[in-house]
Amino acid sequence: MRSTSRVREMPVLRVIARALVPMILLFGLYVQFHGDFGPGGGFQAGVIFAAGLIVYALIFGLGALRRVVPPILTERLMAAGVLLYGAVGVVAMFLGGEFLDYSALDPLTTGHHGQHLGIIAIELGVGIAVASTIMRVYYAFVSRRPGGAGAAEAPGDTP
Amino acid sequence: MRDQIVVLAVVLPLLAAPACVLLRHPRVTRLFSLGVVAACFAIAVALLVEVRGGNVISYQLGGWPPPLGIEYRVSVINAYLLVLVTAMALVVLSFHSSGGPHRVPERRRHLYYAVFLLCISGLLGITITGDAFNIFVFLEISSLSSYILVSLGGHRRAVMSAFYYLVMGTIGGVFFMLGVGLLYQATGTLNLRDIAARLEPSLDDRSTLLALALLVVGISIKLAVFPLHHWLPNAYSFAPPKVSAFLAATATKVSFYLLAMILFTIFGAPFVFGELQLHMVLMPLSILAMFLASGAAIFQTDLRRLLAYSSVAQIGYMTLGLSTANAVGLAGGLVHLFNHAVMKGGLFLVVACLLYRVGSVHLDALAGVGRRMPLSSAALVVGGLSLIGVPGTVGFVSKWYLVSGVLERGWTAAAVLILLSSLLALVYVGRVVEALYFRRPAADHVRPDLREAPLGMLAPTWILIAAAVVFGLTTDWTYGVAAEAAELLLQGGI
Amino acid sequence: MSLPEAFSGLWAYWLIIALMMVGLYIVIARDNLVKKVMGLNIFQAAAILFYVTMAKVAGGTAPIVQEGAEHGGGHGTAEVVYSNPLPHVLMLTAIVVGVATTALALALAVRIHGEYGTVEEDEAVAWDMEHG
Amino acid sequence: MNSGTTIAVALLLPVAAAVSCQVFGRLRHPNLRDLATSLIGVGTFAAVWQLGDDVLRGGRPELVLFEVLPGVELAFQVEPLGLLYGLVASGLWIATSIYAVGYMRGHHERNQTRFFTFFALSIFAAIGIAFARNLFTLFLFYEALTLLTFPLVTHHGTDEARRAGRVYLGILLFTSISFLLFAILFTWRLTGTVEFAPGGILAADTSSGMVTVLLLLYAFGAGKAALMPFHRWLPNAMVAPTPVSALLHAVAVVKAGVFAILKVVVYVFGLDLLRGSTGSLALMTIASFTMLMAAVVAIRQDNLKARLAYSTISQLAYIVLGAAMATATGILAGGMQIAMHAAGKITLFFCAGAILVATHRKKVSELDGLGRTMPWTFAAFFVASLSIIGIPPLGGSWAKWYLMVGALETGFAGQAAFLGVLMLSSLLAVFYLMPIVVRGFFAAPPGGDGGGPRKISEAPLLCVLPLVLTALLSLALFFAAPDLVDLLRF
Repeated sequence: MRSTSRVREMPVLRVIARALVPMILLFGLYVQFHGDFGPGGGFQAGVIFAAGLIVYALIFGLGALRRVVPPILTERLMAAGVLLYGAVGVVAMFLGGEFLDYSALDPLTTGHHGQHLGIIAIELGVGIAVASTIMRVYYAFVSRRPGGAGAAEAPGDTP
Repeated sequence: MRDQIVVLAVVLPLLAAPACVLLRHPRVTRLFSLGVVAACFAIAVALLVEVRGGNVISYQLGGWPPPLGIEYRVSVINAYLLVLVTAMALVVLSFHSSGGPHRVPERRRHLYYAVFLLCISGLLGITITGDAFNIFVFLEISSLSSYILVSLGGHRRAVMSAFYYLVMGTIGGVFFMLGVGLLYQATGTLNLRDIAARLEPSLDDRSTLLALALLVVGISIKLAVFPLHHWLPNAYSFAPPKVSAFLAATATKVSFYLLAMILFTIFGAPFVFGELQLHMVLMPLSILAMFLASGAAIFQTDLRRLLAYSSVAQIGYMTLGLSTANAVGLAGGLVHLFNHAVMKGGLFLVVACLLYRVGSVHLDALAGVGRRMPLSSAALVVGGLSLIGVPGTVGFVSKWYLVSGVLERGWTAAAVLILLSSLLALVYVGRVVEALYFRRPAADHVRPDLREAPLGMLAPTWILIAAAVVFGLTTDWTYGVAAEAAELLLQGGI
Repeated sequence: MSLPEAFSGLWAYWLIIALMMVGLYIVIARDNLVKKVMGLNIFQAAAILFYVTMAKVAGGTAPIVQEGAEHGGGHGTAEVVYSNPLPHVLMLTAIVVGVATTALALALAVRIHGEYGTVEEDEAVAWDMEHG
Repeated sequence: MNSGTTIAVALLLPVAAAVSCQVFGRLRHPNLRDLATSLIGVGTFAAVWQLGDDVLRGGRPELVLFEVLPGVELAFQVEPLGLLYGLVASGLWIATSIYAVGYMRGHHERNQTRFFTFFALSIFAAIGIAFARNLFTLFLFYEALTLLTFPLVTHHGTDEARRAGRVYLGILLFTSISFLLFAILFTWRLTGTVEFAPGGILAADTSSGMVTVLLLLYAFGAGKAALMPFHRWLPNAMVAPTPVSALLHAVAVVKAGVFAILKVVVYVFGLDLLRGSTGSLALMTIASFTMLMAAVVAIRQDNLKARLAYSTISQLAYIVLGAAMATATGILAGGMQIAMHAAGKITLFFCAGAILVATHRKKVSELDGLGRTMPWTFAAFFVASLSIIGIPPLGGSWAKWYLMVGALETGFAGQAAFLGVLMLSSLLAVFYLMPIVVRGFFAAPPGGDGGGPRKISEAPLLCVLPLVLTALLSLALFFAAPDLVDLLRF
């Protein structure tokens, strides 16, 4: 534990992290929205985004991250991301297509507009789910009470 | 729109799982998941009615036609498994006791239901999808969630068993994935029917043989085929009994379907059993499983372990049916899927009832319980009789067709061995019955306050046990469907 | 196929097999549960590598739409050879599965540590033997 | 009432008796409970009797319930053998239920409600066996009978009872699952049917080896027939209360085994296929061996019930021998022996039970002089013994007569040997039964004063009455023989 706290006190790290974390988050968003055209997409973006936040926690402490992203939020976002993904598919079904048939999302145009719409929504869902899941895993491991009786205790539920 | 229900069977529980996480309230999530599973069951039954007599429903995910897109395909065998899984899920979920010692604390109960739903959707997905890699994904979804469910058993060894299960399961999963990869390399497609059409297996083609080996071994681990069964007794005996009931009744059954599908549909019986002579391995292993696992069951002093070992033996019956590769034997194996699910599910639920009241299912602790908990104990007796294969129970129906199939194949000795092995079941069931009814409790086990389990637990238990008798006497919907499915498999269809 | 040929032509397979066996050996031979998880990861990685090598087409480039090619069509660029993108996509899923498995395995290891006070399998088994 | 309904009634009445037992038992009305059981017993017998007219006129009343497996129905059909067995089981059930009331109360047994419930259910299974139309139905009720009688055997719940129960269940299920079920499945494989059909269902060109193997599988598979070496369950089952030994282990259960063998010989193999075959000879030899060995062992038993049990084993072998002859006379003799032995042996067991209730004595060596204090019981014992041995004018003599006639019709080279076996066996029966009577009436009672007249102290009336009635029945059956010959004409 001592080494961790020493790392946290290093000014160089703190300054660089302050500058780097927003860039990482921004890059995550870039990968997220560029996934429509090139390499990228929700999964990678989610990992990058979560990595940015985890770096933040490593440098500035778990408490700081908790203020930004409360643990309970990660659990909810995790579910919400998956639901968003599924909702797209279900909406497509209601619009007369098959499950996940994006073309059905925009029945007025015959081209790829519906496909775009669908992919963006889906990738957003994936991104949210992946980012929050990774943070959730991080929370779960990092905030264990030493000594283990409440092993793998979810932090969102500890008072 | 009518065909949309195909995908709903998988999507409903898949989406209900995160919804449970958002709902959070323990009772609301319980009712919600119960509703979802009931809907799935209705869908499954509707599908089974629809596809009986040779219909096939094909559904293209995302509107992409196969082989490019993922195809969901329901024939009679898939529908059979769907009904089995959803029915067991429904019964197990409705198995409920209020105010008992729950292992999962109330504020995290919603996560339990979420994981349970994920497991169901995984199992349903494996059954319904017509895409090889999709199978892998669903296989892992169901496996991961079942590791979690097993780890909830309360005893510290539950976690250890779950870990061991995870290691074995992952190795099995990777084997499966590699096998699929080799098939993709050989055929350039992932659609199961497409693979089957393009694959020309021969003994000279090493990569195809390797693919078959990897797939069979991978699934055999998940199915707990003897001697790859070591994870099962621990996992089933330390998992919460409800979970054991569900997993014993569904997870291994779905794996069995996969095995059958790979052997018969993809590689084809003429290759697997004609050229390769796989039955020369499968048949002896099945018989060994029947004897060694039943033998091990005899020496168990814990009812859960006893039932777990008996499960390994029963899997032996199923794989024996598979290895006959004729219509009667295969149908016998398939009908045993359902029959074993019903009786073993029912028996594990009885275990849950006993555990709830008695606190232990060690045979010593069960001495004299028959008088105090007559309905639970009677359920155990009926279920046990079915395990032995007494006529009038489902166990007899399975045995009848398995032996017929084996005889048709000309394996007279194997037929005798099947019958002899059911006598081992007689011994281990006899020990339990004797403890329940004919032994006096030891002085420190006398429990004058012992009462019958609550109705919420007894009713689902007896539904399964009653089904074990009803379907032992009328077999149109069990053997009838299994026979159709076997016919389909032998023709290489799906 | 002669022996040298089997090595030179199929070296990627040999590598994958070696990697797999290393992973499997760790899973079997190590008592430390965390090391077992690592072995499992190596084992999985070998399988993932197998898919990736399979996807490689001789002389093919990354399957991304090139500059100048018509967006979304791909008919005018017949001379560009792409590697097969499908296995990569599949492996993306496989990696997710691997991550989930690892996370779960570690979580279980943590709980085992909580219950037994150790993550060495032999010590845990010995504990169980003693305490029933 | 059409005959299908009558079959259903005959089957359901015992179940109704079981239900009424539970109801009245729960309400703590033992008198009503026992009265109801006896009355329902009379009803059951009447229902079976009513079917008799139809059968004698050549009818074969049927009741098909539903198809269990494709091509295999749960179905009932009344034919002469089944009618006879049904009549014996249901008729003697009446006597036993009266006797059981006296015995269970006189002996202060516990768990009487459970006892009477399972007793009634066992009769249900026995009637199911009697009327089975196919091998599947037969097997279903056969196994049910094993399981339903298990709680009766272990009734006392002592270590000894549990051990005996284990042997009982072990041997009966072992033989039925590994031999009988296998034989049934093999038959199904060969013929594609499991229905009983006049003339048999096996093809006429079935090889001799196959016939032998199948016949032996069936014979040993019907473990309830207690053919050596699968006879040990029967002496073990004697730990049960005496009414159980009387009805089940002299009538219902053991007769289920030999009945199954008779049915299989007549309706699965067909007499023509079997007559003069190796299988027939093999089974006849096994039956003869059992007959003599069991009789020899019986002589050495001091425990009265054990002696009667070995006598049962020996007498059952007569029926198997009759079946194995595969001649019309043999089957007639076998069928007759079912009825004659039932009436005789149940009387003997009733007497053993009455002695136990009145004096708490179980051993033959303790019976000295008891005949003078229990004259009715010992008189009945004497009459029944004569019937078992086969002395006219008692029922048993007809069965022995026809067996001897049948033995000379088989056409085997050494057929006279079987005649010798039968005679020797009867002689042995004299040795194991008569000493009991002699001791009872002529030996001096222990404890001094020999000759003086002693006070008569019989068992309770409800015990003595049935055993006198069944002894008279043995006598009456001698004169009813023409009707039986009429019924069992194959």
